[in-house]
Amino acid sequence: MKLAKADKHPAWCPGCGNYPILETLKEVLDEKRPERDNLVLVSGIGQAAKLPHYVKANVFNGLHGRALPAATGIKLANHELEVLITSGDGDMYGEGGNHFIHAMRRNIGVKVLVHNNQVYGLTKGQASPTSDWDFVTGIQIHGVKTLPFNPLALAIIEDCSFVARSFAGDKEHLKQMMAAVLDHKDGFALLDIFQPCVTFNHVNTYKWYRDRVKPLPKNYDPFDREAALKVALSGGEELPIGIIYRSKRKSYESHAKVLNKGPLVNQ
Amino acid sequence: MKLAKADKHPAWCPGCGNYPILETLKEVLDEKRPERDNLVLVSGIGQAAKLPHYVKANVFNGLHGRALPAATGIKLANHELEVLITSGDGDMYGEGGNHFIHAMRRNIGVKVLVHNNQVYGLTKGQASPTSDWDFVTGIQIHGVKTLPFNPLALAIIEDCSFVARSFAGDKEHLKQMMAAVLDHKDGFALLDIFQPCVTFNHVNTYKWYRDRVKPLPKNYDPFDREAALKVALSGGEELPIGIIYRSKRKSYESHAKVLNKGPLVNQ
Amino acid sequence: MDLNIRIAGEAGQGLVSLGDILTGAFSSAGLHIFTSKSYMSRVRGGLNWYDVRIADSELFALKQQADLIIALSPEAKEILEETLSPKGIMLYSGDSDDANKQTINLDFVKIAQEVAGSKVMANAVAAGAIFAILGYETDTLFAYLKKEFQSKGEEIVKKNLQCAKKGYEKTKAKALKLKAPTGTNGPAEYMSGAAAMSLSAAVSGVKLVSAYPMTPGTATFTGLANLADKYGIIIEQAEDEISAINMICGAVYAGVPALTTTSGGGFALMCEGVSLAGMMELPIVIVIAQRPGPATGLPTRTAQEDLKFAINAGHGEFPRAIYAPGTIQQCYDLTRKALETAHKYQSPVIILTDQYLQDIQKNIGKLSDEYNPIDRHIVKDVGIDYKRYALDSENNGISPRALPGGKGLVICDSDEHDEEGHLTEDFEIRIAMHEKRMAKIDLLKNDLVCPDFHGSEDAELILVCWGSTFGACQEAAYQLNTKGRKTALLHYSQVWPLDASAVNKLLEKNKRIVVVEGNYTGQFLSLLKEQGLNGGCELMNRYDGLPFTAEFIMEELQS
Amino acid sequence: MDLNIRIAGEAGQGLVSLGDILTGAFSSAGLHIFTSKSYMSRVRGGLNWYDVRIADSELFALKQQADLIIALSPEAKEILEETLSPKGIMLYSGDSDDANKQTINLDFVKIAQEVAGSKVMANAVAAGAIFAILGYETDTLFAYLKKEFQSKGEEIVKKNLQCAKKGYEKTKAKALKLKAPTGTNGPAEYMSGAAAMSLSAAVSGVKLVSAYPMTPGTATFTGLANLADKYGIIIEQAEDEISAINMICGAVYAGVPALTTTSGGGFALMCEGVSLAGMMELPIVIVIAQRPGPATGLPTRTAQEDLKFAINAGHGEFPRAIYAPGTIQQCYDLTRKALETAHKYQSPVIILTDQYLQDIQKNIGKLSDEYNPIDRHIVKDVGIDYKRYALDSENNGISPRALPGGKGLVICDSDEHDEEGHLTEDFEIRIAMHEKRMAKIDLLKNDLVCPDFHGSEDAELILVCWGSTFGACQEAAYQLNTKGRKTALLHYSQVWPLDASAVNKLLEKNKRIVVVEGNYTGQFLSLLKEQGLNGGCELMNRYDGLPFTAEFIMEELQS
Ligand SMILES: Cc1ncc(C[n+]2csc(CCOP(=O)(O)OP(=O)(O)O)c2C)c(N)n1
Ligand SMILES: Cc1ncc(C[n+]2csc(CCOP(=O)(O)OP(=O)(O)O)c2C)c(N)n1
Ligand code: SF4
Ligand code: SF4
Ligand SMILES: [Mg+2]
Ligand SMILES: [Mg+2]
Repeated sequence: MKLAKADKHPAWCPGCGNYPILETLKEVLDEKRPERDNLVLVSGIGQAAKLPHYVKANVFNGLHGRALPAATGIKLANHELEVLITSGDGDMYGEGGNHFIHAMRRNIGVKVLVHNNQVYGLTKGQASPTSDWDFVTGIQIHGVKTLPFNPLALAIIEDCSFVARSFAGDKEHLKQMMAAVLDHKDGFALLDIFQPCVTFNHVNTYKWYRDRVKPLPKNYDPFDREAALKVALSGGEELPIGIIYRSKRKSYESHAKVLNKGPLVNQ
Repeated sequence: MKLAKADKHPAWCPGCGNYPILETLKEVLDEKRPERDNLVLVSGIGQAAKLPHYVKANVFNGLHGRALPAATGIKLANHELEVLITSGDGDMYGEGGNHFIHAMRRNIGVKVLVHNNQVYGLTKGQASPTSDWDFVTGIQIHGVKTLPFNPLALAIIEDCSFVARSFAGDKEHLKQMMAAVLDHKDGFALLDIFQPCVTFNHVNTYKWYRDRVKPLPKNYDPFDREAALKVALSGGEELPIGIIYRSKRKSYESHAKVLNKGPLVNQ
Repeated sequence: MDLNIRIAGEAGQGLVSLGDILTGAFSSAGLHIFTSKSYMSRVRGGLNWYDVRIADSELFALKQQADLIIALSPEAKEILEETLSPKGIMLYSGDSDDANKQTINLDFVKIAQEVAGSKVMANAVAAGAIFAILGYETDTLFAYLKKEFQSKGEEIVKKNLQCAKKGYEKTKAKALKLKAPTGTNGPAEYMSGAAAMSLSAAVSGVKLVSAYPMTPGTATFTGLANLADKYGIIIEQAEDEISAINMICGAVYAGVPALTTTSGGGFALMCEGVSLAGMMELPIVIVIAQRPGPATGLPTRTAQEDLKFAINAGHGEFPRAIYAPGTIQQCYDLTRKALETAHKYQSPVIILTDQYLQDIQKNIGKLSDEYNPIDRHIVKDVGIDYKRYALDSENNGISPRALPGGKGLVICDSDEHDEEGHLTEDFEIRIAMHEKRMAKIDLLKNDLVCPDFHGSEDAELILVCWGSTFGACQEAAYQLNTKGRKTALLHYSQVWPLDASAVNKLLEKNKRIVVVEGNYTGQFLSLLKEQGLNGGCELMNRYDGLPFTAEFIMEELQS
Repeated sequence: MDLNIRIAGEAGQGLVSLGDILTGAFSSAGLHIFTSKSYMSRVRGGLNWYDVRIADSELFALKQQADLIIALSPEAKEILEETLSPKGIMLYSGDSDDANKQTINLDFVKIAQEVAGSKVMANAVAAGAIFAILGYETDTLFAYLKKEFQSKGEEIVKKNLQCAKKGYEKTKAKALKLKAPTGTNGPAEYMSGAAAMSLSAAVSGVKLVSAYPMTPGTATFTGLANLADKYGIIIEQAEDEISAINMICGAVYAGVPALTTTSGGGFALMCEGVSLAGMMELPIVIVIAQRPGPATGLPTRTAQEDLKFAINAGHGEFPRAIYAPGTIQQCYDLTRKALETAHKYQSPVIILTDQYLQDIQKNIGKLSDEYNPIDRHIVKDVGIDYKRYALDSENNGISPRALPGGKGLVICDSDEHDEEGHLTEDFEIRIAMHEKRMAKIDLLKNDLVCPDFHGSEDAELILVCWGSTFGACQEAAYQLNTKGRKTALLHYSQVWPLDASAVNKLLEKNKRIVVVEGNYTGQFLSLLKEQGLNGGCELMNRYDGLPFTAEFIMEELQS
């Protein structure tokens, strides 16, 4: 039996926050990276992790939770490649949590977009590390009783070189953020994107986010770590979006003497 | 051939910072926990992780990096047991990093002592996640080029219920901290202990630590998260020790309805 | 007689609800039912189907062909047409101008909208239509709908009934009908493999389940979550599979029966933990629901590819038992057995299931839901001289297991250890401890679930199978016998330790033996060889991700 | 003739330096040397030993008994006394009032203190003493010490020579002497298994090594770190083993040969990554240095327990090749072969070594250190129509591999995928892709490293072994032949895929076959059975953590 016909459409629900993310990324790439030879999209497994298949680029769609180490290997092997990760909150902060900690310690020059829908989409609706307190699912029948993970705060205390947040429901803002990610030169860049899951998350909806997200003030200085931490730790009724933190750390690759001679793959 | 004879002595180098940690722990336990029936020492693998074998207690000496999940299982199975982990910086923050993140999100009621010698002792001297920048080893031949991991800052942003630091070279202080850990009632407690490794770490020596550690001021309020973060992120020439942060979160166990009826193991 | 109904469409079109209505209505009418699910790895779109097979006698497997296809999308119609039996009917939820006489067009959604002002009740329309095609009266359907929607209020019940009625009437008017079986003695209670396993674990006294979601293992995890309040179980979603297995290791050390559920990729991350349980002699149970690999593979399909991996997983050597249920009943029975074996022998135990077996449902009658915890084989009130790994135990050499919390300290180590449990590097103790552990292999061998032989002694052809392929083989054997070809079946529901003697006895009698399994390399066959197979067997295998069916087996036998 | 010197004491007492001095001095004197290390899992204390065996002809293995034991601690003396050969000498660094005539007391530390005012030079004293007992002149020792300490300055050299001289003179005065072999044609260059493997990987063009420290795999990791600057290698210490294997998967995707080193427990965490490499067809190489399990087991000892685990590791089915070198030379040759095979067949490849083989040293002459990278089998300058998983490749069905960075996009997926590399759930593509991957099993079978037969055709007894047991078996066979018992050896250095035909041919000739391996269950023997062994073989195994020796094999054969 041939299933190929049923196989070709993007595998997301109508209305899913992944669509605007995909569209915006395509727009930004068309503007900033018309040539795709050196672009590699890396992902793990999940709804977000399917994105690379819908973009014209080199693709490494690896294991659940393991996008970062694979991307690190790619970047070290050929640092002339631009390595962009698309990942879910479970993929990056759950299964992949240890790599998240340590890739930022390295400040390896990869760029990470996390489609943060605060739920496990592909496996049909279990809590994710970013799920809200008391969020009820088929597994968390009495609601989540763990504190949501705060990826931004962790990135800031690790002095990550670029830390931003955006919202799939605000394409304009999202586009700015993605452009900034692509413009970021040296080291690790994290963009966490609120992404409504219309099927399994009926708490954190488009409206819920829209009511809460708030762009950072114009005069906000992302190089101020203390201020950034305050922003990242603020929560509840106001969720700041924008470039929350930047540092001037040099990338991991730039410390590796061997790479002075050019990409490893050509040596 | 019988090796049993050569097998019995504690397996640490003379002068190792693990000795004062062991002695102090024994003292504190003798004072506060003369009965050991309900005490379980849990560890992974490493020099620090051998400690449970030298204390009179129940022991679960499991896999490298996996003390936390095992301890969580034990605590959930029988929350009347007091579960105390002894671990190394590699064990807890390297191999075990993901569990470290998520156990604190749970605020599971286990107590963790990390013997932080900023090096992999048992495997003979590779860098650990807390090794200093430029620390040279047989693997890191040009020195470490990753930022040291900051366990305290992570614990604080995760709102961990007890976060403290001490130094193996200051037995008095260490004893106070250990006593506070044992007195801590509800939820996760982290005590990170600077532990000189006289064999593989010739940078962070007793003297090096002694020159830098500085007890927190008397009027320091550990319930102030912002202040605590500042303390945790301060580094360089001054390393504050003491109870850096406390929160009033309730333990994970206390949210589990099933446990209202008493320990699971008796149900 | 039997009849296969296939409901097909995109994920999110509600085909599972429709299938559930049919399953419920048919089984409450005393029909024998057997259902299975086929779905893609996506939440919306694609092409999924739900087979509800009905008969007047017991059913064992799904069928490749369908007698009635309810197509909810154009692709469902187009792609699945080839699976329609020659005289089958296509009921299409749309307005195709298909000239095919075998097709009925009926826009369920439109009708529901008209009748009840709501799209959601399209399922009731469809159910009515199906009842009409099958020539059934509406009473059982109506009764079922009433019962199901009762809690939602009078109004909803009424509207559903109206929709069903409309579907029924509109379809009855058409000429196309199918001869359908009539209900006899089929029990009303039906259950899926995953649900049977969950129920068994709960009544057997599992108290902690720690897992990380992974299809198709999640079905068991969710099943247990549903039972958590009733039976007092802690359901813990771990941050990763490594955490899950180490958590259950901790939990069983502290005394509660505990298990984890996963699939191949998650199990791959658990290997070190399995080895830990082997060394510490911890009674953990791992459910692996197989799907086709390698890597992410086909995440929602079925396979039997992880057998040798499960047997050899974990570094170093240590005993383990592996069960592979073949029926819903065995899912229930062997889950208990797995927990018992783990506790009796202080060993890790694995249950191998797969997507197919997790999802199939059959009305097998009521499985006991009475709490009846297994014997944990624990020694109580030990003194201060307690030794966790005593070497001179009279209990078959198995050291008495006490729990922490009493006078006797319980010391467990992942290193080689002495009788007390403390780390040792002594060679002689190593030998004694290793031999003590490995001696359990023989104990396990003496406690095997023997393979079941189904059929007559004088059969010439024997299908040898393991795990979930049982049903398809059983049906194939039945059909072959009907055609006069004497066929029997040997089904292994314990696959490790493995005893080849049952097969050898058949070989001695010059039977033709065909090993049927869902992998490329013939893993079970190679294990039989390793275990001393004394003759040649053929291999029939499948690795496209779909389950075996009787039709597939018959065709393969012919070719 | 040969002689075994055992230096024993606590970790931290400097016995490795002393062993290194002897190894260097003896091999520069043209003696054949063979050294091995035995140590506990601790940084200080305990009981470690370092054997330096010397002979006038080639050596293949270590010996159980020692002719000269240098005991640096009372426990070393007491525990190892039983391993002293009947006429052997115990040189004890202390003041035992042991009446045993075979013992010489000499306090190296005290003498060093007296002569040079420093404890560190105790080793030079001991070396001098040893030279005296063996009846050697001091010139080679002095020459070696000069060369070694040159860089530390005149003063240090002088003091070392004084110490050595003192040790020599004090001991020469005593009556106890040993007859020692004299140097002939032994090459001066010696190397350990781990170092040979590292050098081979470096010259073969490995460009990225990512690993997490784990004994005894770390020796290779460290060896490669030592070569990193010379050959341009990135050495990455990963946060865990999962990261390590996924990093090398990424690196080989981007085009650089990459490997990881680990031991069983670390490998257990890599299983999912191995499966990924199988699915994506990535040429990764994994070095597993075995040690006794399960779990943490005996972390610094040796074993061959992970064979079947390595063969079956990873969920789903995919081909792999596994090499198991038996000698230092094979460590060098097969590391290159492993990288070549991985790249030729786009498959994961495993090298199985163990603590014993990692640590032994032998003077085998100079291994080439010339950079000579393997063929990566890469296609260049592909166009925009490039398909990573093209099905119709003329290259044995292996799809052409291009690298990202050019016009042709390189798309790899852990899900089942189509020719381009995109995720698919289509059954027919699944079958085609799976068959394409699995077809490589046959290609690998046609490219096997055949087992080596050592000995004469008319031997009656054949020892069959794999990996590091080669040396002990070789020596046992030699000794048996000397005693008139015709013995030969069949050594497998590739263990997967496995071809049993070489053994079968021997069985046909009615040879007595004994499979010798370092595990409890006889894993290699069971693999031979699985692969169609046509007769009975005996199993000789060992699982106490110590390596095989000729003495052990002879004894076992007798019993
Ligand atoms: C090792 C492993 N464990 C579990 C899974 C099953 N799995 C696939 S995606 C997923 C979580 C998806 O959640 P998230 O990363 O948040 O992505 P989303 O689908 O929400 O975009 C899980 C648990 C897997 N593929 N591999
Ligand atoms: C899975 C696994 N990987 C690696 C190891 C090897 N190993 C044992 S201890 C250790 C690190 C020890 O460092 P740390 O945790 O800092 O403890 P220390 O010895 O410094 O006290 C490692 C890598 C192991 N036992 N298991
Ligand atoms: S399940 Fe949620 S995240 Fe996945 S496609 Fe649907 S809406 Fe999007
Ligand atoms: S190696 Fe370091 S940590 Fe280990 S025992 Fe010695 S001094 Fe202590
Ligand atoms: Mg998500
Ligand atoms: Mg350490």
